[in-house]
Amino acid sequence: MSFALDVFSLAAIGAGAFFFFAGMVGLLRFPDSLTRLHALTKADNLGLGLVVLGLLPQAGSLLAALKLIIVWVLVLLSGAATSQMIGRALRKGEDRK
Amino acid sequence: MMGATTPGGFLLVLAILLPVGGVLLSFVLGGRFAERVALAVTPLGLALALAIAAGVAHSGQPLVYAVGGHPPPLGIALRADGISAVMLVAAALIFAASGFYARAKFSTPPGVAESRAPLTFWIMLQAIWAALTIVFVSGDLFNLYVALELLTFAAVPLVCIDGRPETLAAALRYLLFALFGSICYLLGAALFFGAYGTLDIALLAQRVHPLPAVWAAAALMTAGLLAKTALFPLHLWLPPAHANAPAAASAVLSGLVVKGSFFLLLRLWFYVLPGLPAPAVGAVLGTLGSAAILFGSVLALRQARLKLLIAYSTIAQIGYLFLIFPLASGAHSWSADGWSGGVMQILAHAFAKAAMFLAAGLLAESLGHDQIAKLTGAARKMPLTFLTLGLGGLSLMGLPPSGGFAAKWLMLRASVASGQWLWALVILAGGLLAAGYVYRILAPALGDGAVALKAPPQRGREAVALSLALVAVALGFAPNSFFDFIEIGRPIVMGTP
Amino acid sequence: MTPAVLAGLVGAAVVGLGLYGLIVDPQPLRKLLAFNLIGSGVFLVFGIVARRGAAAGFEFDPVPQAMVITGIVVAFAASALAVALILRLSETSGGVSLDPAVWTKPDDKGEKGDGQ
Amino acid sequence: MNDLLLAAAGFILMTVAVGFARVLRGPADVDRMMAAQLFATGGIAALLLVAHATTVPGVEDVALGLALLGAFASVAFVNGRADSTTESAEPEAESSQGEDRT
Amino acid sequence: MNLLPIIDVGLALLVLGIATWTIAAREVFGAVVGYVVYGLLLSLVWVRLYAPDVALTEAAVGGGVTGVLLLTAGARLRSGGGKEAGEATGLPLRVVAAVLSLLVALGLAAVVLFLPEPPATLAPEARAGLAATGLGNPITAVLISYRSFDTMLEKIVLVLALTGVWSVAADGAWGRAPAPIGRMAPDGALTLLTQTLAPLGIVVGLHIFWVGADAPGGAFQGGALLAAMWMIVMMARLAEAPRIDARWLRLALIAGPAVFFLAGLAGVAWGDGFFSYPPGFAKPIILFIEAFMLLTIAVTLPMLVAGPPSKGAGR
Repeated sequence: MSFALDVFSLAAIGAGAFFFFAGMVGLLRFPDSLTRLHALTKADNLGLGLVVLGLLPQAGSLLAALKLIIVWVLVLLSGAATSQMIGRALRKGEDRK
Repeated sequence: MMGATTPGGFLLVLAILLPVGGVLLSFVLGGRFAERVALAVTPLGLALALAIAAGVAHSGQPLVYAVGGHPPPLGIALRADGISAVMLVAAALIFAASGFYARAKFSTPPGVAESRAPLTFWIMLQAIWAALTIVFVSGDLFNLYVALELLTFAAVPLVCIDGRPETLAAALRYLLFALFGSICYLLGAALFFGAYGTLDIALLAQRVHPLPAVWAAAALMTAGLLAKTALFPLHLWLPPAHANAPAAASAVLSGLVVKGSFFLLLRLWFYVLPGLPAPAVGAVLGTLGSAAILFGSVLALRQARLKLLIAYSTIAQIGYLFLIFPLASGAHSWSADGWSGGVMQILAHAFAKAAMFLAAGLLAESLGHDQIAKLTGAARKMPLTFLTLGLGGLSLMGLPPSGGFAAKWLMLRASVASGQWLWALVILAGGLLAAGYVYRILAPALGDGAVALKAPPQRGREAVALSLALVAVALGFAPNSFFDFIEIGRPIVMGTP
Repeated sequence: MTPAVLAGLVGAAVVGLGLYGLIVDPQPLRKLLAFNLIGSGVFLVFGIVARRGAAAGFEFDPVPQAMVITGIVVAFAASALAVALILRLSETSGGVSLDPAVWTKPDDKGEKGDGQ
Repeated sequence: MNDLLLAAAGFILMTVAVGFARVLRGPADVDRMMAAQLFATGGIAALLLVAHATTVPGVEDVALGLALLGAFASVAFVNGRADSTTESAEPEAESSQGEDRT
Repeated sequence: MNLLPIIDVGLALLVLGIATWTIAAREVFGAVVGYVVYGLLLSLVWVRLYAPDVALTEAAVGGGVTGVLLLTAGARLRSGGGKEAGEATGLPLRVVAAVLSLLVALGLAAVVLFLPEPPATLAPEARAGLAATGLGNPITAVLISYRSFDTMLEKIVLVLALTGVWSVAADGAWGRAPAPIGRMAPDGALTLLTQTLAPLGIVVGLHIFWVGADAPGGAFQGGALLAAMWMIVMMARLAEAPRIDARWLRLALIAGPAVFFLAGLAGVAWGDGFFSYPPGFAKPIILFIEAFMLLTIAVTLPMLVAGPPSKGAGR
């Protein structure tokens, strides 16, 4: 059972790490800010989400698990709303030009 | 045990808590209450300072208090020895004078519940008092760091209290210098803690050895404190800051605040590190001090404005303080003279300079300017003010009878007895230069001429300034028991059993 | 290399970097940033002192760590005061300069304050 | 297990380190902000992983604090740039917002 | 194979890289972004030093709130039309500064690496005193018991800093509110974010305060997080900074040091002297003091960022 959980954890964390990698590649290689923003949002939400998911079975207590989830929710929240604001700021900037 | 509370030790906590409580109360009540609280705190603070001095004199030992019942190294110990007590009393007198003097300028105008400059002034005045009290009695280097920061945060807003751009620039420059000094000091404290696991001055004194970490810590702390004391060549911030502040604040800044960081230098080299074989340090500090005496005096001679002249004179007079390092180090027959002379110089300059800034403030208010060239004949209109400037100048020059004379005489004796002739020459040259700049103020003012006063100076405020100058003069008559008193708690220095 | 040794090296390097910025950068706001960097380096030195002091079942010596917490709060207060001065200076004189020439002759600040 | 967690943490840190190039290159401030956000998220992920592998007590709380501050900082970045949307914002665009200049 | 040292080295290089960037960046905004990221990474370093309390404080105060302070300052400088004096430093001075800084860094590194052995520590003393305080977190014990005097004075420093910040106000603006730190028009997304984030953040802040007695956390860290939440609310323009003469504000600003002050005085009556706590009641008293310090920090930090009262504000 614990072995199965470990495998699950590692798989999730590995996938999370991959999403961070993808986000980085997107941030570096995509041609303009809006598409970069798109890549970044994915990395943020999914990458950290998967890492948290992988760590959940390893959390010692219910409270620790809850905290992990809140961490993810916080990042999700800020990621979503700030990227919307950044996106809007970008569009405004482009309108002006 | 050095960290154990002695009878009367609680006075030290009270002396700190009184102005701290005053700050809090002034801040929350606001408006006119700030002034009332500050003026109520003043006599109580003076009484406490006198009580501490009496306690030290009575027991012949430092008063000690372990705060919170936690003796060092874990907790913080407060210690008041002879020089702490003397400085506390001096500070209380100067605060009382500045506070009384400032009432005319910094009372909340009628019809307003609270206004900016008065609230700031009264809060910061008490805060400087609190910070200096901690500086004088704390026995813990980190606690002293917090006190240094308190001092900075209280002093900087006073510099720019009138809000003109040049005062703001002066305040900003002062702040940056002071912060740089604090961070150097803090880094030194980190190294001391890393080496010995304590920041208690008495415990460190027992433990220090000449390790690289100790040298580095000492160098960092010294550099930081030099910047805060405005020793040449780190003096650039001082003249604009002290000359632009309102007179009551300048008196405190020039008379006391720079002495706070200097006091810590004394604590560092004479109390924490007496075990370091460091004649070179004394020579370096003495040389910088000499340069400051000559450089500051020459610049003072060239100033067109009275307050700037007095500010540059502060740089020169600070230079004298640093002669204490070569003249009072070691356990020689002459080092007691060097020590007494240095401490006397702190006191004499504090009173003389505070008196002169207050007088310069009166002058500027009555004439509407402080251009030295336009003072011709002013002494006839404001005799008391010029008497104050003259008596203060007497002490700066080091002519008898004055505290300045006693200080310079003792230092001369120590330098002759120790064969360090160079310092003697500097002391004499500095006295001549001081005579030059004091003459520049007084000579035209005593001459014939007609100046129009915008308003006659208030007698009470003139009397306050004069009384400080009289204290500076009276210090020249200090009896031997006074010099025995300031020896109380001074560590018996290196190499002696 | 232990984390404490590494942190000590980082702390020393950051102090050096901050010092360079403090000397070289003419803008007060940037000087303030550099000052904060120096501060963080100094705190790191406290940090390794604390870590070295692990004993009595603690992984660290709590006393220097507590000093760092106090120091961080004080450093922030200092930054806030400096920012207030910088902003007010720029409001009243239209430029922020620490150049002594600007404020010893306040009358011609118009030319010297923003002379570029 | 712990080694694998650490490897993942190292990988994520390396990734965000490479993303640092975006902070250096810009070109616009928004790009820098995005890179900073990636940093924050990656840093939190690495923190959680390293903490789990080395058992420092209370690290979940540190992560919570960092996540909260990450959100706070992003808002502040956008806020700090709101009056001059991009680096090359025209001066008249600023004055049109009618800011108080006292 | 042990990966940890590799990660540590990587982290160290990253921290140094970003520190270099904050110094080298051409423009203030970029430098400040770098500084905030630096603060965040530094808190990872602090975790590696077994200092989660410091990590939280560094992230919250050192990185977050200081970052916002500098960002706000940069924005206000630009909108005020004032330009920062920018005469570039000449090459000779740069070289001298670089050499000097390098020497300082090398010297400091050498000193730090060769601190005397065995390491000096107060950990055993701190451990021994812990029982009397009833606390589990030794850092809280140092801050509120062993060295409580420092902590109270540090709160006074905050009061003074705020008085100093206010003191640069124009005379006519005295008593009013600071200018808003939120510069944008109310924005749907930001409002929504704030309305969700702030309550969550307040819970997190209170949690971190509450566990501080026994685990990493405490009044500093919790208070700083609460402060961040208030600032976010101000940025979203959901609430404006209060007038500086508001009585509740003044009370909140001194609540921490005042309660600390009174408890310190009361120590004479109930314990063995100033700033001592009666045996057996230390923990509740410490928590009581910390609760007020939490309030004071949560209120002071945003007011410090908001700046002096402004004529335009304070409706």
